[in-house]
Amino acid sequence: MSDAAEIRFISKPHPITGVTNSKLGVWCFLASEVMLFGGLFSAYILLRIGATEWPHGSTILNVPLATLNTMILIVSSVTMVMSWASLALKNFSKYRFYMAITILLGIAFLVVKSFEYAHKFEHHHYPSTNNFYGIYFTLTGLHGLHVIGGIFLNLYLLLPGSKLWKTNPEQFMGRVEAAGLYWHFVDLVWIFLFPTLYLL
Amino acid sequence: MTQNYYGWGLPIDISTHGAGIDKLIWIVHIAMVLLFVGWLLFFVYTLIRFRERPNHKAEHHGKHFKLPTYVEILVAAFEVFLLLAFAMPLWNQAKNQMPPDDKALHIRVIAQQFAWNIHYPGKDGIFGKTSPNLMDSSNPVGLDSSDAAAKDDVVTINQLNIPVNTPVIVKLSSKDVIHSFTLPVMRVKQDVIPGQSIPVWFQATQTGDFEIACAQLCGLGHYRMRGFFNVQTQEDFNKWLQEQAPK
Amino acid sequence: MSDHLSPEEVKKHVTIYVRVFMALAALTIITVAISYLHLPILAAVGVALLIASFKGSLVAAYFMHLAQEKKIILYPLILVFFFFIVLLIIPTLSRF
Amino acid sequence: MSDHSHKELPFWRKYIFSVDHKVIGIQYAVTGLLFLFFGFCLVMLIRWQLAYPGQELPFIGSWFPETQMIGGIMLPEFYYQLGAMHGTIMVFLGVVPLAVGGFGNYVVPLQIGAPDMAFPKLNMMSYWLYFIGGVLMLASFFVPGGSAQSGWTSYPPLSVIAAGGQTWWLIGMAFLINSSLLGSVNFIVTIIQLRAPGLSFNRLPFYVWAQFVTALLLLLAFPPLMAAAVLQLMDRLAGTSFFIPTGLVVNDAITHFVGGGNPILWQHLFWFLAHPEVYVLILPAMGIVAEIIACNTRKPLYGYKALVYSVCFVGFMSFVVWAHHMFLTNMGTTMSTFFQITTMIISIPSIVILTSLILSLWGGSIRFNTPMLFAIAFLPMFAIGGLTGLPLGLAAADIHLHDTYYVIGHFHYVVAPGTIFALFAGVYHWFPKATGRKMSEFLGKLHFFPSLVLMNCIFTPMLIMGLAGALRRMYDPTQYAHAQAVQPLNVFISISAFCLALAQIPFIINFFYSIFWGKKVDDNPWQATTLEWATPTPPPHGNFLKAPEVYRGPYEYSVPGQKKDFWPQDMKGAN
Repeated sequence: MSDAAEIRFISKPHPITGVTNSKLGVWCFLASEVMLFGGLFSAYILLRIGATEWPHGSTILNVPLATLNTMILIVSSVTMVMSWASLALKNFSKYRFYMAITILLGIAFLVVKSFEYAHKFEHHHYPSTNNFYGIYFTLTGLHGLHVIGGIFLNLYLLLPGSKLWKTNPEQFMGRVEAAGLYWHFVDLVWIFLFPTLYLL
Repeated sequence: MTQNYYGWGLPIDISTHGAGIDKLIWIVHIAMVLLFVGWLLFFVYTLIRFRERPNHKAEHHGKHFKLPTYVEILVAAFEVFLLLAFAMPLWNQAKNQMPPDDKALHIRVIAQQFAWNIHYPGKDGIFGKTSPNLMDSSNPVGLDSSDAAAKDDVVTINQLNIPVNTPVIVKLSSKDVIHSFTLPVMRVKQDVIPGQSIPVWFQATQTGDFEIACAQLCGLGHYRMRGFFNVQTQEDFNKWLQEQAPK
Repeated sequence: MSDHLSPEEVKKHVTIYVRVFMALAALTIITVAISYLHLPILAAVGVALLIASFKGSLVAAYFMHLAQEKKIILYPLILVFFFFIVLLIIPTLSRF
Repeated sequence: MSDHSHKELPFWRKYIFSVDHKVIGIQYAVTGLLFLFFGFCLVMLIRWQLAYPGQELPFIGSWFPETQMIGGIMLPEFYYQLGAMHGTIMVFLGVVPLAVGGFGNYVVPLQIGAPDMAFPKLNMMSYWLYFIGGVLMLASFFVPGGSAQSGWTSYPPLSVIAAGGQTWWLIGMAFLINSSLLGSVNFIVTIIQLRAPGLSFNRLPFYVWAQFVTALLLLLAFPPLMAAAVLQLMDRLAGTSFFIPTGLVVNDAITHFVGGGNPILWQHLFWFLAHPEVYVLILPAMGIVAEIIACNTRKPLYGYKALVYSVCFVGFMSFVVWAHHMFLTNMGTTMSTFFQITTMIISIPSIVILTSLILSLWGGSIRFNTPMLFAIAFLPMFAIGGLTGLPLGLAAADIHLHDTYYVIGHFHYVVAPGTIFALFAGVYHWFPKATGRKMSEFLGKLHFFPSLVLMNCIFTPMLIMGLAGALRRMYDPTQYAHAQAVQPLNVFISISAFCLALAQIPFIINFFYSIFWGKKVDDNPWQATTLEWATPTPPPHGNFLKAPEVYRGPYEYSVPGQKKDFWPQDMKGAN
């Protein structure tokens, strides 16, 4: 078949825009995500300034545990970007190592989070208890779903998806970079969630 | 009898502030019709003149028109005029120029699915304390009977009576969902939002029997959330309030 | 960003990543520490959001490579940033 | 990347789980048309009740279960379900999928000379998410308590305390939102990255511009509704109080909600989506109309640049006008002034677009074929829709007109004789490309003229009713004295609506007849210039036999000194 049927700029960047399709696509997706969390942050602010009393996050949430979780996510962001850099250095085994660490850190984040949730439920603190818990569970829950999604994405790139490295390394690097952008965004959201919910 | 009040045009206006709103609606509509008819004539003329026919060819380099630019500027200027001359002053009048508290009759309206509870402060002019915990079918506004100010309060259901030529301030609140307090003849419409107390004011210029409507979908009975709105002379109103007062 | 980096450039990047990581870790500790000072609410919000924004910009600029990104990506993000601000203004609307 | 072995693909890969943008486009279009038809059926039930409240529905009344109709007489529950679902289905499942998913998918890659969308698999996923969302919405009619019944706007607290179908509505919306998210990412990337060589942004057909802006609106406006939907789901399922204020008393009993929430938050987030959504409905329609007008006047569009700037400006402004739907929610003077001004500002580019389109007719040689008839009828209909928005955008006039039939008449003029006419125009215009056969002109005209008359018979009386103060969403419109005076209009509207349904029969016959027996045509039956006509008909997988190159703007019709009156974008040298 002629090249007329080929979708261009999958692995090589567009000469004028300078980006690949997947990169532009991921950024569009992240733009949309910004608006999603923007809507929720907006809800948070409205509920908080409308509330007669609003608990200080640190008095009822576990700040040390959340600090640990922040660190976990930051480290995972570093390992994620390192896995991409390893690919840039054509070091595939190092890539697998860093990617595996990223996934493990993601899981660690969820484990810590589940301890926090369990602790709250033990004390009969549910989303319906008050609007603080409501927005806390909604925001962290939605963020947790994003982490789960990211873990599955990374697992795909670690295991079955990594076959692409042999046939089209450029495209594979593009995919890892795209997954990285998403993962960093999840980290970025947490960077804002952490002080808003736990420290203020 | 109602035939006198309502027809195919705007309903009768018996408020002191409604004339401005009506004038705005008419001016906008006259301008709209003029603009549209002019536009339509041009449109039809163009369609006929430039129809496909033998020996007629389309021009690649079309004529450049100046008129549309002027029309657009005119429309923009007209919109600015509407905003400055009508929309903004009228809104300001509705929101910020409440009649002075001591001159006005104060009424609370508490909406619920699917009725309007009207709460008059009674002779003392002070509303009794209310609480959601006390609300039931016999005490729709949750009046606290232990409060002295509540003793002479008058509560009616779906019956809003006001004296003519007296400014009235209605504080709107809702027990359950969002309703919209509508007095078509009074050019009053205001969403009633649970958790808020929203004031509206109006003053009637003639007596008569009208209605309260709910304009915001509030549940299955939304269509029958109709109340009666009677504008009476001051004497009739006083007499009526007396009759309603708790014995 | 991903197009044809020489090994030296990548290594330079890696040093930047490590530095950014240290900055993020330090800032996390600082923001937690400040929260124990129990500043007045407005100051606390200001400081916490300032630190969070700074951390966020670090992540976006270096991990997400925005610092060297192409214009085609930056322009829409500016638009999004504007709409994001509009969204955050919503809660104050009912006050005016 | 692209699958070269498409010949051996099994049926289900080729036509059901296809990744080909044309198949997906047709899937979207057919599903969208079916939903439009279904939404129209819902509204005819409503129209019966409005014209003849409390009277038995003839012929089919007894088919409905007792939860919906008793002895053929509609229950309020069912009436409000119909109302909410009519709106939802028409907007989210009918018009947008047809305009964006259908025409966008089919035409945009062809018009920019691309072999497919940038992400074909995401494209397929987008369709199937939409399909699941649609199935959930339909299924919600059969859950206990029926479907959503709090209006398509789903204002809390009513929607939070409403029956079970509301949860299905919210979950269905979540699917639709994610579907349009995938779709819009795909459109943006495709249009930016995959344009044929030479097809710069100022040579882009106006339709592609309109789709581009639409995709941006979908991308950025939908997420806040997603956030709102998540919050409302939490309110309904987890018992939170995001939209529930303190001290809610329903049916004389205190509710289990702790309170502290704010019902207006939903309205802000909802209208933050729903106002741009209006432009999502109208911009692709304008694009279709522009394409068809340029082609059938045999001359370039008037003021192409002004059109493009206007469409971008409208898109941008649509994000800052949303609160003009909320003037009556106790808005102060500052905010109302701000939103009135932005609303007036956004009317200007709309006038510019309309003016440019009508001036495009001047100096042309107008062919009155069926697509052109629908396209030019769009102009006055949209003009009425736009003009009637003016009094609603002025807060003071809105006091009287808010939530009356005036609003219904206004936005239906924009979307029904407006957008839907443009969509019909698109169906007639691009049908030969998709099937290789033309639709019948006779049946097309038999479809057009009655539809045009009846549409106006339906929506003009609504404006009169609205001025008289008749309120919307009334199960029994005769309850109020002020609405009784205009009740005869309700009867007239309903009869017109039933006739409008009959007037669609020629279209249905035409559609199916022409697929099999329509007049066979060549690749470029309208003698148009844009790239979609440069492919074989119907286009094969991969679209173009040879990657096209573009040498000129999109509307080079009747160029002096040329042999033919159209000069295709991809033609090297003179013709």
